[in-house]
Amino acid sequence: MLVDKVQEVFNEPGCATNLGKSEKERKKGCTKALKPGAAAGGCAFDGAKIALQPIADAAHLVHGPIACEGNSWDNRGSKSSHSQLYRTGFTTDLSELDVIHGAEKKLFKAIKEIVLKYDPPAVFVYQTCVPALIGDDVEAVCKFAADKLGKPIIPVNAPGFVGSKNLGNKLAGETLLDHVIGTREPEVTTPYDINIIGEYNLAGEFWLVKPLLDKMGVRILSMISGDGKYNEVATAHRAKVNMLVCSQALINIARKMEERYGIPYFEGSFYGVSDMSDTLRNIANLLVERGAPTDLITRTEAIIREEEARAWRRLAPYKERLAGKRVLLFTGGVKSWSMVSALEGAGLEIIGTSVKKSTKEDKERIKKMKGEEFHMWEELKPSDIARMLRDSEADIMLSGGRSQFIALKAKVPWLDVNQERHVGFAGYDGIVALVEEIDKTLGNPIWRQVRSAAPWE
Amino acid sequence: MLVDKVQEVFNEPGCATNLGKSEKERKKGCTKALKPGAAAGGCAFDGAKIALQPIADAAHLVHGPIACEGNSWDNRGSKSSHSQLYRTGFTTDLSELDVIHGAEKKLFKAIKEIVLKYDPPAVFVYQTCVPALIGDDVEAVCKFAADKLGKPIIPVNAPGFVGSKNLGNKLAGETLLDHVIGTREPEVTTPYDINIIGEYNLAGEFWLVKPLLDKMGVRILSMISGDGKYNEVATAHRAKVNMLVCSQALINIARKMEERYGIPYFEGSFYGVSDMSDTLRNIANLLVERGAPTDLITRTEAIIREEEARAWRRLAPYKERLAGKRVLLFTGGVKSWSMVSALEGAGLEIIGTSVKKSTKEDKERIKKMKGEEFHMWEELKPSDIARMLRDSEADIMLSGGRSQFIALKAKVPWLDVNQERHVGFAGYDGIVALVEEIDKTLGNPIWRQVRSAAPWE
Amino acid sequence: MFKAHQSNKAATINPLKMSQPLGGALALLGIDNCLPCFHGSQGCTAFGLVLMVRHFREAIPLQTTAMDQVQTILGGYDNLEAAVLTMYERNKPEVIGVCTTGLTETKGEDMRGALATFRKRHPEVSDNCHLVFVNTPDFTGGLEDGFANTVTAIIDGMVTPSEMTVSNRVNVLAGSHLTPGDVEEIRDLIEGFGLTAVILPDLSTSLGGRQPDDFKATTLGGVTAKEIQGMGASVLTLALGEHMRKPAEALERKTGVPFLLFDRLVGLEAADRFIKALADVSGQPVPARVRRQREHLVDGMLDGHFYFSRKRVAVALEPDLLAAYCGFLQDMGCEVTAAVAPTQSPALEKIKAWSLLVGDHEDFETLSHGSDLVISNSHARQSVDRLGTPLVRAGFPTFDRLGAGHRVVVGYRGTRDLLFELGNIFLANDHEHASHDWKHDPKMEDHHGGPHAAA
Amino acid sequence: MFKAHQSNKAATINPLKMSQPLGGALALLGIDNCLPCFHGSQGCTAFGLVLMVRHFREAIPLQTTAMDQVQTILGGYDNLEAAVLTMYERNKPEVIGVCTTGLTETKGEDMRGALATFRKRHPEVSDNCHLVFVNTPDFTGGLEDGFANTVTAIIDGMVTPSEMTVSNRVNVLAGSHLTPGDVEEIRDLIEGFGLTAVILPDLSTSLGGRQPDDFKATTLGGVTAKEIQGMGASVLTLALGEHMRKPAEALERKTGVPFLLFDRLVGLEAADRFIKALADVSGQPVPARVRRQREHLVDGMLDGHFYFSRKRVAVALEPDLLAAYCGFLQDMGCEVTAAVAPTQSPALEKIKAWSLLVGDHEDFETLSHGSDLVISNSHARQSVDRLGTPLVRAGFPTFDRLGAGHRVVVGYRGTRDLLFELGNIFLANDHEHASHDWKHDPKMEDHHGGPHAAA
Repeated sequence: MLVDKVQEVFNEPGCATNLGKSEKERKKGCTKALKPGAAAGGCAFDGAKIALQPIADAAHLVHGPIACEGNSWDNRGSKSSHSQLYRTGFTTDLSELDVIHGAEKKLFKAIKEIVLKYDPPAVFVYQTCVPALIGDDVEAVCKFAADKLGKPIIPVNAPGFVGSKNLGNKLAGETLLDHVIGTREPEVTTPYDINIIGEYNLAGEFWLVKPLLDKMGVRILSMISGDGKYNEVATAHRAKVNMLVCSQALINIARKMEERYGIPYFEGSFYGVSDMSDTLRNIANLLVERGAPTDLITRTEAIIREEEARAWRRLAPYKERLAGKRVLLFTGGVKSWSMVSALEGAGLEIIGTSVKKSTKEDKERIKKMKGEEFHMWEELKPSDIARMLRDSEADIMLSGGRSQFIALKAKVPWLDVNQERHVGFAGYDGIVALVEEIDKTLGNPIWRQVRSAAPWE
Repeated sequence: MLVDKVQEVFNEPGCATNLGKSEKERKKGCTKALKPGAAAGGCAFDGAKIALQPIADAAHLVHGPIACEGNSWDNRGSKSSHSQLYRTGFTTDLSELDVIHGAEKKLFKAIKEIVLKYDPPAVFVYQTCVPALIGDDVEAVCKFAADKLGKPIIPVNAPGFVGSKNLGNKLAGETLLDHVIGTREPEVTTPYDINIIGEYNLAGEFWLVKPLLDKMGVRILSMISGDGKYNEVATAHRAKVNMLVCSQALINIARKMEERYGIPYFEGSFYGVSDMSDTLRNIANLLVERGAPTDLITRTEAIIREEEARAWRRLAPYKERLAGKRVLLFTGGVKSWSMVSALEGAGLEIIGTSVKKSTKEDKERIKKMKGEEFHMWEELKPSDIARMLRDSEADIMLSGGRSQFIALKAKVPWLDVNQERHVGFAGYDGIVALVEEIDKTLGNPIWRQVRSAAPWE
Repeated sequence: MFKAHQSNKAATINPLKMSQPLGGALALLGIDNCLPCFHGSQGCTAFGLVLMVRHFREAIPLQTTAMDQVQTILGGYDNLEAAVLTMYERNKPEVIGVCTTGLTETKGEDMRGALATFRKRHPEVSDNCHLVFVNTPDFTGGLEDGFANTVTAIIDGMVTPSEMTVSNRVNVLAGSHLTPGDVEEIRDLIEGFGLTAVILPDLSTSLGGRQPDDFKATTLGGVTAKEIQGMGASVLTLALGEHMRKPAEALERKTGVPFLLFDRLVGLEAADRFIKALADVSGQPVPARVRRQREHLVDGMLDGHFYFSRKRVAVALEPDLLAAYCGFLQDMGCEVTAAVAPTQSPALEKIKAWSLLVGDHEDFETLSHGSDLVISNSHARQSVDRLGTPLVRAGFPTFDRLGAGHRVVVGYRGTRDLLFELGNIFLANDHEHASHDWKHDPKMEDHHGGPHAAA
Repeated sequence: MFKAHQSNKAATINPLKMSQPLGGALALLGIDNCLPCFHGSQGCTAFGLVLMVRHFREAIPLQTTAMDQVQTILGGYDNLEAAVLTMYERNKPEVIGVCTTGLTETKGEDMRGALATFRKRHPEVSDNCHLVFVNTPDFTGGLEDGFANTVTAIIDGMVTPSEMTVSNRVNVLAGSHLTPGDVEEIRDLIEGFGLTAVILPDLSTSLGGRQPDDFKATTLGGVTAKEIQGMGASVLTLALGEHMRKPAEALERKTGVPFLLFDRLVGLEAADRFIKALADVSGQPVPARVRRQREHLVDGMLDGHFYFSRKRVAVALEPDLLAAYCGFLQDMGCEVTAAVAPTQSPALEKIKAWSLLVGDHEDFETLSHGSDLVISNSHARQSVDRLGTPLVRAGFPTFDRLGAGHRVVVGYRGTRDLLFELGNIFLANDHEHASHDWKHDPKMEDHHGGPHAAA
């Protein structure tokens, strides 16, 4: 059954990468074969949890030995404006005895304890490698528990060894499609209802965008999943429009919701002035297409005019100082192009971007923006980056926390653009914040000091 | 003029020490001649400021070079429940030019700045040695400023070199008598109005007593001076009864108020169960004598019964552990006996008490309590204390912060009973707190550790 | 054997425990030019890696055998072999250490057999690179156990008996409760007696913040393979932490070097024992600066004890670090309200606390109510937010503060700094009562002279 | 000469300045078996004594000539003589230091003349005890000046020119901005190069927390009179702090020993200069542990700089300490919003700040609005309560925390610890935005890209 689900995900027609593949290639699946001793990256369980855990009022229970939750909980920057339950780490912490005798009973007991203590609207139960190996039937236990406890108890069947983080994201999407979306009706609906899919509200950055939607009069029916509420996700099928933020991660949700419920979707970005404006425009246009009054468009354009003017005015002082500064972008997915456009708007020069986790469509976009000559690295090894930085090919690297020390040890400025950062970069305010962060880091006087050799050398 | 005032203070008939002296001795004054190179203790300015600064809503301006205020501000634990202005340090910070040319104008300017910025109900202006030497007429400046600014500006003429801290206390009392008390009328008076004189509310400990007075129905017309308000002190002459807390420091206020306004006073202590009860009783009896309804006495006795029972119950667990523990009391004044009685109530043994700053009456009290054999040290040198402690004659020393290191360096427990402590010892709750502090310190396991020599010795 | 009471819930909530292989990796990171690897899914490595990067703020070399579902069912040797070959070819480390995970242990992985097979098939690798294979299943023990098992495996696999003795050399088995900063301080103390120390593992020279000239995919700094091999020539082994007892015994068995075990180095008397041992083994007088440090600590205890007496402190840490903190708090007159460990250990037997428990952060939060201070890893930030209690971050992981690796609490100086740190928190919170604190409140009775005060 | 802008108020409000004699006493407290004394009213001594006891948490020997009104008018020599005789008879110190006060200076006190007279009248004392008489009027300068003047007077009065040179010995003139802990760290660094140091004054051995066997009314520990006398035999003087320039010049004049001045020892490049000088004078390589400390500091700067960039910090301290902190903050990319000193000094010239002022805590409070952090002595607690800004306590007096004397900010290690301390405050306050922070707020414009950010 898990095998079928994995194959289904591999066939995902909404996935640009898949569309570029032959039938045979597609069968092999998205995940590249990993090279033992030279691999990096998260597993499918990691991916599933990243996608679902931001649903903040649900309990997220990891069925596995301590490594899966004990080594990983409390490590991401998704923020919630309501319940903080998602920050609580739940696990069955399997012991040797559990491994020998099976842990289905323990799992049920754990679910029950959680429901009694915390009374969440739902419990997501994550399968992991060890119980999958010993044959614990998580789906059956969840069904039993749901019946007994009268709550949605949702199995997330994405044990680490089935594949990559990316696959896990998609399996999480399937979980929502199969078990959550469409299971409740909203109390009211409006012509302005949208879902935001694939936005995780890192550093609370969606709160830089939401006031603009409020001003437009757009209502967010559900967030999937940053700052999300379980019962709102359950009503997502009644939205008029879906916005998909990260192009690859949860594409299956958007596409299947279109298929099942006829909800159109578009892919958008909150990063950079013009992309942000395009996103607001798209929301307004699609809502109007689906029957919202047309003055929404006028209102939206007015907001865009005002916000853009304000943003450019605020960016102006930085532009001069940052002109010609060279950025190495080492991230993936939508950020590989959305950040490019955002940064170039502020006068920075992008020397290249990694596209390891980017889709074919992402890459096309970059080509359209930057031309064929532009560096797009499929595989950029740490040692290569280190060399580039030591050779002063870039003034600053933008990446995630794990790769920061490649830059810092080379004494090159670095900025976190991934999940551990504490500054929001979304929306018009966010791009100003991003540019300010870059300016602050580039302007810091430590660089000259740390680059000088000890005076006795 | 200052000379007259000093002499007047020396003649104070309310002062038990003076009463024990011959006419000739009295002329010489209270202050013992200091031995250069072997003296310790504060000056008259210090004493005046200690007594007046707890009037919390007034500004306290020190006219002198930086040493007088710069080295000493923000160093006492009097607490205020209202204005915190008394914690602000004001000084004219005299420069060499001021010393050469005189600083009366600067003083006036300083007063004016303070009045404009902080609008206090009054400014106390403290004369110090240097401007006294150069002939700055602080009294004239204050009078001029009071006229110009329409506020009480009160000269406190107690420069350091006229004598000891104790003399300074009394000069502060004279200042209040001459310039403050009787200058305003209270809005209402009641038969239950009292003043508390000589309580500085260290560590906020008077707030352990006040709820009991509230319960009795006693109104505090003015606090002189802990947690005091200037305008209340100005109405103090309308109280029915004065309670004098520290027997020596502000005796002149109590006596002269009796003389001038016919207000009877008694000396009382808030330390220890029975002394606390006596104090409440005295207040009630004197108020009834002055016309308050007699049920005040019944009410008071009920409170005493309840509070004493509660206190003894709470002290019981400590009594057993502390039985026979020997205390060296190195303090002065009223604490030399009030602490004895408080501590013996909790089962501790007092091996002796210093009486350097105690009055004759204080000493009589001790004799009555403890007999002639009891150690009363007039002059206890640090080296003597150190010897006693090293010879294990005491299990703990109670004193002020300055002498703490005599005990600590001898590896003997010590407890602060003076102005820098952070725990209130007044009232029924306070005695429990005191005993708990002693128990905590004696029971701390560090003593064995710090007394062991290094293993290589 | 002593067993602490164990929380009996089916759901572990806010885990305190981390996995064995993580401890194994930590031990391997203290060896120079080494590449640690987890034998499991790539996710096992990714989680461990991120956690260590966040704590140490350093690049962490850690590889994976990248097991997938099919390979797991078929058996993991092929991936293990492939991984070791790749790591060797790409990075030419001197030491490769492989720790199993839950995934590979579920099927059962004979690491001894695997090592023998690999040696036979790839002498070109095993002749040029030390291989350490360790069983560290996720589903038994925790970080401290994985660390201890790996140190034992390193000793078993690398140390050789020695004919000769170097008279001024000592071995140090530095447990996982010691930060790089602690290890630095310990070496400093040892060298003050004219001794040299072989420290296994030596995190101070690998994870203290090296500035490499070039990018390196293996560890940079740490004890060298050659030094480890020569540990048999030392005159004495100083085993630091109860969990270093087994490795110390293994080392003694193999080389005859006797050991002294120091369950903690925090606290006056604990530091005294250590310094005394150094004086004894070296025959040297205690250096003047160490004597001064002792005086300063005594002075700090005298000055600071006021603020510690009967303060209520809740501590949740790995066992040996837990024992060290609880012991010090006890030395200073605190009441340890709750001592919570993630796993069982003989170290727990010495702890005196109102509640001693093997449990998780949820248990800890419940037991911490009413405490004046909480000491635990960064995960406790969630509970102290709810409790309103100050948190001192200690142990692993500390990911939301700078300098976790440089925290020093050992020796006289480390103890004194810890004393001031905790004392100042107590002092700051004791300070400045306001009038509303003093309302006549019958509940005060519980505060002063309550059952615990009288206990 | 450079003059910083000076507050022009008649009323000094919440003084930052302390008096010259206090600085004088501080310098004398770093000499072994010494008894300092104030020539003034007993109150002058009592205030100074209490302040130092509260800061150092140590018994402080400090006497008084106990001047009263009549004696002051008649002239103070008699009391001065009586005080010195009494101190000598009772306590047999090796050094007696007398500082004048405002009281005795108002009449004018010829301390040179008094010393000559005393020597003539009491050779039985002056032959057996070094006497240092210094003019330190309360109404000019402040603590730092009193300290510098007294160190100069000690040099003038006690040091003798030397015929021979001790090749591995250096002098250190340790300014009042250095804590006992700083001095300890500095000696440690110097000794690491095989040098010995004569440190004047040496607070590290007198005020670090000695545990005497018996009660002593004089200082216990510190540089000895004999060591001071022999300073002429050193090869170099390291003058630490701008205010040690004059004493260093006096020493050079008297003995020919050249000096190097280090305006600060906080910060990477500042520490580099110092270590380079030690390497040069000793001819020794930089010890491995110091090299590691440098790497660790560089690492700390890389890890920590994120939290420092453009943070707004307000600092009020004595001039040399102010310059050290402001310099370090600047090194790390902070904006110094306000730098306030109690007195003028050439050290102020190097400070870059939005506002640089000679003023008091009231001025400082006004200038600190909107800062992310305040660094000052304990008196600033009142203003930060009103401002709601975190306070790092530094300098003198720090009376409401333990360990003021053990704070170390010099050298690579001290700088790194300071970096972590400040960085963690910034980090803790940056952390965890909540939804209400992100309201669409036009005022944000002032925050991001405001005039200062663009400056």
